[in-house]
Amino acid sequence: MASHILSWIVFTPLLGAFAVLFVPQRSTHLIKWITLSTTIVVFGLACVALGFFQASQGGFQMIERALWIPQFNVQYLLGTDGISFPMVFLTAIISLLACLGSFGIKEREKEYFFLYLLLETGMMGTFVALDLFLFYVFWEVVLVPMYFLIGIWGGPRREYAAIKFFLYTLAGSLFMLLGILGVYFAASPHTFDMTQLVGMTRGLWFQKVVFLAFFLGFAIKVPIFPFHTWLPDAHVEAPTPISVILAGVLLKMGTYGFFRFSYPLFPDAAVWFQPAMAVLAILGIVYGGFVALAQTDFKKMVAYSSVSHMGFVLLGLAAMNANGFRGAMLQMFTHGTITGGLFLLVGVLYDRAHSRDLNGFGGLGAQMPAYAGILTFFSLASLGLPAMSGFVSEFLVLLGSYQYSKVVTGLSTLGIILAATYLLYMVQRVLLGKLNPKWAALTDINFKEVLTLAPLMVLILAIGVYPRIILDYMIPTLDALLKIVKG
Amino acid sequence: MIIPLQHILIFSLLLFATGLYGVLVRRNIIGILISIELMLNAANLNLIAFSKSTSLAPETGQIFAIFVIAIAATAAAVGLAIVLALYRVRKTVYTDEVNLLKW
Amino acid sequence: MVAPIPVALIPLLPFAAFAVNILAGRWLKHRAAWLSVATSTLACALAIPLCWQVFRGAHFAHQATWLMLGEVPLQFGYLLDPLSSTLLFMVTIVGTLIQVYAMGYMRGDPRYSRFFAYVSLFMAAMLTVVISNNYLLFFMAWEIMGLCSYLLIGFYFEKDSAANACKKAFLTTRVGDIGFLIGFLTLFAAIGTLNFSEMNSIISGAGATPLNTTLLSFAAFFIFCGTIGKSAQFPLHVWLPDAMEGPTPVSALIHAATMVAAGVFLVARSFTLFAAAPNVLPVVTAIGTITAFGAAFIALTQHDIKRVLAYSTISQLGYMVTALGLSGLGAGTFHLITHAFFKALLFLGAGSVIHGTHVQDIREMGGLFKKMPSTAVTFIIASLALAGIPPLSGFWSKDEILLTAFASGHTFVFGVLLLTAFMTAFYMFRLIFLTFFGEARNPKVHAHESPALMTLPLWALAVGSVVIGIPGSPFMHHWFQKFMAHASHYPEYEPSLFVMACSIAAAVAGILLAGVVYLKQKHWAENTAKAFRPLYLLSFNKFYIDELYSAYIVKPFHAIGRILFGFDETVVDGAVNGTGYATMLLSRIKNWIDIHIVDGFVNFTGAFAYFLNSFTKRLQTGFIQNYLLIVVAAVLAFLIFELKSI
Amino acid sequence: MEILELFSKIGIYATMALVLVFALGVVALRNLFHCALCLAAVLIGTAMIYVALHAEFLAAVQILVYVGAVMTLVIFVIMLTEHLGGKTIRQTNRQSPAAIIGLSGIVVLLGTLLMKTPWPVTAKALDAKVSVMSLGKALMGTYAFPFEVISVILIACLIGAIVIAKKDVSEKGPS
Repeated sequence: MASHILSWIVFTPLLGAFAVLFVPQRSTHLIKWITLSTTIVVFGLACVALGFFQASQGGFQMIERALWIPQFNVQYLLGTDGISFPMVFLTAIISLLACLGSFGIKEREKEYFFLYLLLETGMMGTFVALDLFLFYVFWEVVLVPMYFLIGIWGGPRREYAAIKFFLYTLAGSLFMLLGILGVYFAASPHTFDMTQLVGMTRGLWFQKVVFLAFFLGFAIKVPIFPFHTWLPDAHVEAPTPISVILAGVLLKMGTYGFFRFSYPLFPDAAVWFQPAMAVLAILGIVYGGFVALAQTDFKKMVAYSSVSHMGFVLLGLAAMNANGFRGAMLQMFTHGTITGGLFLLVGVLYDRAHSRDLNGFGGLGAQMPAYAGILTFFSLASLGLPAMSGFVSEFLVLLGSYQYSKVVTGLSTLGIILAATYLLYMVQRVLLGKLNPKWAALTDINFKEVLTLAPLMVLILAIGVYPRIILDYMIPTLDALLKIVKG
Repeated sequence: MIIPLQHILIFSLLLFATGLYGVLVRRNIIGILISIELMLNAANLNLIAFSKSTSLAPETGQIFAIFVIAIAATAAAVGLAIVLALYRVRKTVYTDEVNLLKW
Repeated sequence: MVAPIPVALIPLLPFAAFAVNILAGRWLKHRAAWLSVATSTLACALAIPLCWQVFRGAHFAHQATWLMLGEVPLQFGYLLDPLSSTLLFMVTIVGTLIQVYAMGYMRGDPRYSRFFAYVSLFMAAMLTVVISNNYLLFFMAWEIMGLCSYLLIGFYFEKDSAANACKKAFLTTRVGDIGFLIGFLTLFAAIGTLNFSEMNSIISGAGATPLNTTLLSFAAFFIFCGTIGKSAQFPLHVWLPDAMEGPTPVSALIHAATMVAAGVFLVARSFTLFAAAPNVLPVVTAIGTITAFGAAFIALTQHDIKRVLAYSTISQLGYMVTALGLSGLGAGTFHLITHAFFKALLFLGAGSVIHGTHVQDIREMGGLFKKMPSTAVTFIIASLALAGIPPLSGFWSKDEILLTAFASGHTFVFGVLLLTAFMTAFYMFRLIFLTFFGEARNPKVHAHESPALMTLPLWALAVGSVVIGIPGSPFMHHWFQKFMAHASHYPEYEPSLFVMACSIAAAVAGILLAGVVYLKQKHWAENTAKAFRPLYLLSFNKFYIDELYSAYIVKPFHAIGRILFGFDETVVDGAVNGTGYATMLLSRIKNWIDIHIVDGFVNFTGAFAYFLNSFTKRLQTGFIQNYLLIVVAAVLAFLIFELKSI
Repeated sequence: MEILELFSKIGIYATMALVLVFALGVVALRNLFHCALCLAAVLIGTAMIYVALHAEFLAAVQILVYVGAVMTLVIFVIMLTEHLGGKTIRQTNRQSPAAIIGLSGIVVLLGTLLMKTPWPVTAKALDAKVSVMSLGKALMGTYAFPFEVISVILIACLIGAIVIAKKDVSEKGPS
């Protein structure tokens, strides 16, 4: 098992999914517990893999290699490093917690949990695949369950949101596929193998074109302004646990793609596009912040805050130095935990009040004290309060971007102020003020919901207080990447 | 052989033609089945005649005739059962009243 | 030199109290307060011997790597030098006393344990700020202080005014904090370290590598933005008066004695940096002077007892900032310490008055002296200290600032500060005369003296207010100034009798004028207000700064948000949907072509076949015997064909 | 001997003629019951021709199986469906002229063909005697496998016939 730990991590959810298929439709409890135990097992496997992971090593580890389609030299090639491993871990945690959050699903549980586990396989596979073809396959595998999960269990405009999400992402990934093929045919011998592709040299023009193709695929996923409009719709319409997955993991697939493919494969193009990326990052940060400020829908606000926060990841990427990379990588992880938590909290409130209208709430701080405390906690984490993980990552990103450009950094700090503004404005409208008598019957957050949130809070605090617990895993790989990019 | 082979063959040809005529023109399905029996008989007769006059292994013709009789019996049984079923469903035994295969 | 005890315990003890209180407060109830006070006292007990050692010349520092910034390790640790030990001394004592007071003041509040949890967290953060050895740790704790301030201002969050005030406080200081963040990022870019000691040695030991003065100036300026926000300096001072929505002990602890003073402390901490960036110092001085004068001017006309004190705090903070802008490190820090004592005392006294009368408007008070003697006496002592009457502590520290301004040649600044001192004395005694003397103006108010739990800290602070000025006075040969000068060098000036005389004259004049106006000639106040109506309105409405911000910053921000959201929905999303619609339209056109042309051809083929079929289908009679007949005919044909040769 | 042979020849031809007449009766009679009786006569006549061809065993089988079993079956079915079969209704369809023409063509053609074909009649074959024992040996030896297959088919068909003919229980259940 030790030698195939990554395969186990990727395919255990699939096994669970098939187990779910064999359970009668009516045994919903059994289905839920099978899914939960599967996600727990995957998390356990991720912890086991953590034991095998050598943090000091910069290259790929735990490689599994087998020939898949010999005619095209396609391999089944899995491996992990300091970039993908945190993402695998994040996926395992978020999947576990979102699964707990899914226990409230009331209709067509069998299909839901089957698709859910399929989704987890897709996500895990995306993060550990080192063969471009295999990566693309997993990347697309994620789309299908997501489409159904939004389209069937979503809100009133779910079909619109699901189709928009699907088509938009698909359009992007088609460009990526072209890029992948371009890389494949330009390589000699023709190969999809990342471990071989990284060392090869490519012409600048070719790099630029293919970089753009990859960029489109990843940018839509991140999402980077102006490709972000699928996000609010998908977030608002998706059921709570799926929003959590969407924000917690799916968005990271885009930035992960930059780290894993765009930068190592096209370092010259990356340097060439650096200013453009920085500008897009700033636009995303400021624009997302302003738009979030204008929201009256709780979920939409959090969705736009994602646009703003993912802008920081892009900013760190654009900075192209050690601190920027570390900050971006850490921001990916922390955004997953923080925004995931915020979506769970929106769900908690929505389950009780069946409303997400920020202007309709008020004074819940006295009615739901524990909920208020936790919501305040996550809001503060999201606005980058020190001693929570968001601060460390934003600080590192800003430090990195400062070394790149002072103007860009100065503008991006506007995003931090905006984050504080819209989050506190939200807190004020939801928790503070007089209690609207309409909500006098709302019950406080219950133990199970706290249980889903507590691990995230622990992670946020732990990383915020001592970021080396996670940064030490990332740094060797990121430094190696930096060497490739900077030549 | 008392009479020439050709005569027996002509006889069986006539018998066969008569049976075929019955199959072609009778409206009653039972009548058709009976006519089929006639045709089978004609065939049997041929088998026996050839085995008697030309074959080197004289048992073969007779044995195949026995097989044909057996098959004829099953055909009759199944056919008649179908007739009964049809009769029960459609209240008719006339072929021109059962024309589901029509255009 | 590593300290004999784990210094980290000093902030960690209150933090532990916070953790316990926030998690188990529901079961602890009133015991929460005991926990907070106990940890705070313990921190005090740990801190004071250490401070004593530092006062005797020791120097403690220790650090460990927290994070790698590129290749540079960022080391977190503590630094106990004269500056930080002074503040540590003040914060632990004042903080503990205020918490004791709060036990009485907050009794019966439904969120009692929550209050003490927040206060403990604040203590932890404040102590971390004081002892931190680098900008990042400083900033982190500084932000957490901001959080506590937010939580405590919004403690009575059911009131909309409190909910607005806490958000305003957080956001306003956040603006300054972002400046601070940019400041130390710039500093890091300039000298490659965030550590205070390393920064000091790099800047003062210049010459080895020429420093980028422009970058340093930028760093200093942006770091000063943090001070502007936190210490409520013009133009970011607007949050502090609103912050009075919080419980009074909080106003005393956070918004008078400690947190707002941390901004001044930041400048003092970065003193070498500011000294190396000479073109920033005039900015500091200007901001400080404007704030000192403007706030005092506003305080003249306010009616809310806590708001008067809040503007007074802003004004005094302006004094300190001015002092630092004039390179008077000793003077500024000295005033910081003395101010902490008497201003905390003033707020606690005001709290005691509010606790006793349940009103905050001074027009409804009056004649409280007899009913609340302890409160009144301590309040008057603190007011005298604030006004600068010798030999109380405020006199020595304020005199030091005036001396710095005078001796360094900034006569205009000196004049403004002197005027401010006069106004300070005036508005403080206006407050006292209206509150404690005269006759009770509102018969509904039934005042009573506060319990001993509240008056004892008052007396303790009163003693502090009297004696804390001694170390900086000629009686101890200006020991404090010399002590501070050990750490960082700044110009020292010989004491001047002229300055002292001016200071005393201004204070006494202010007190006397207030006495005349508010005890003898009561119509003077109204007449003056009528005569100088524009000025009065300007003061009463706080220079209309809130309205300006609301109209030119807050509303535009929201408007931009809405406009961009509209842009997002119509243009950006419209482009996406438009692509979708265009595709749909195209597909409809193609669909038409498909149906009528492509499919038309296919259909024609089908229809043609159908047409032919209308003949051939006749063969399909559905009548088995017919088929058989055809078979027979076929056999016949076959036979004819085969046998035609025969 | 000659006379005997002549009589037997005459007897055989007479039988043949009679069989043909009865056969016409089978296809032409209106009353189905009469048709069945004619068929029985045809079968018996054929059995007699078998005897003339020295196939006595087959003649016995013919009488037993056909006349004994199949005819009984046919007559039962006729009786089961009888009340509806009006004897007055036309029993042939409209294509009988066409059928007669076609069939006559076939008969003429095939008849000429039969008469013209030089059949390889051998004396050895004519002399061969087929005993019941040799038939039995062939059936159980050389043709054992087809024999078994036929028996399986027989069983299957009988079961099938029963299933098909059986009245559907659910059909008449509610009423």
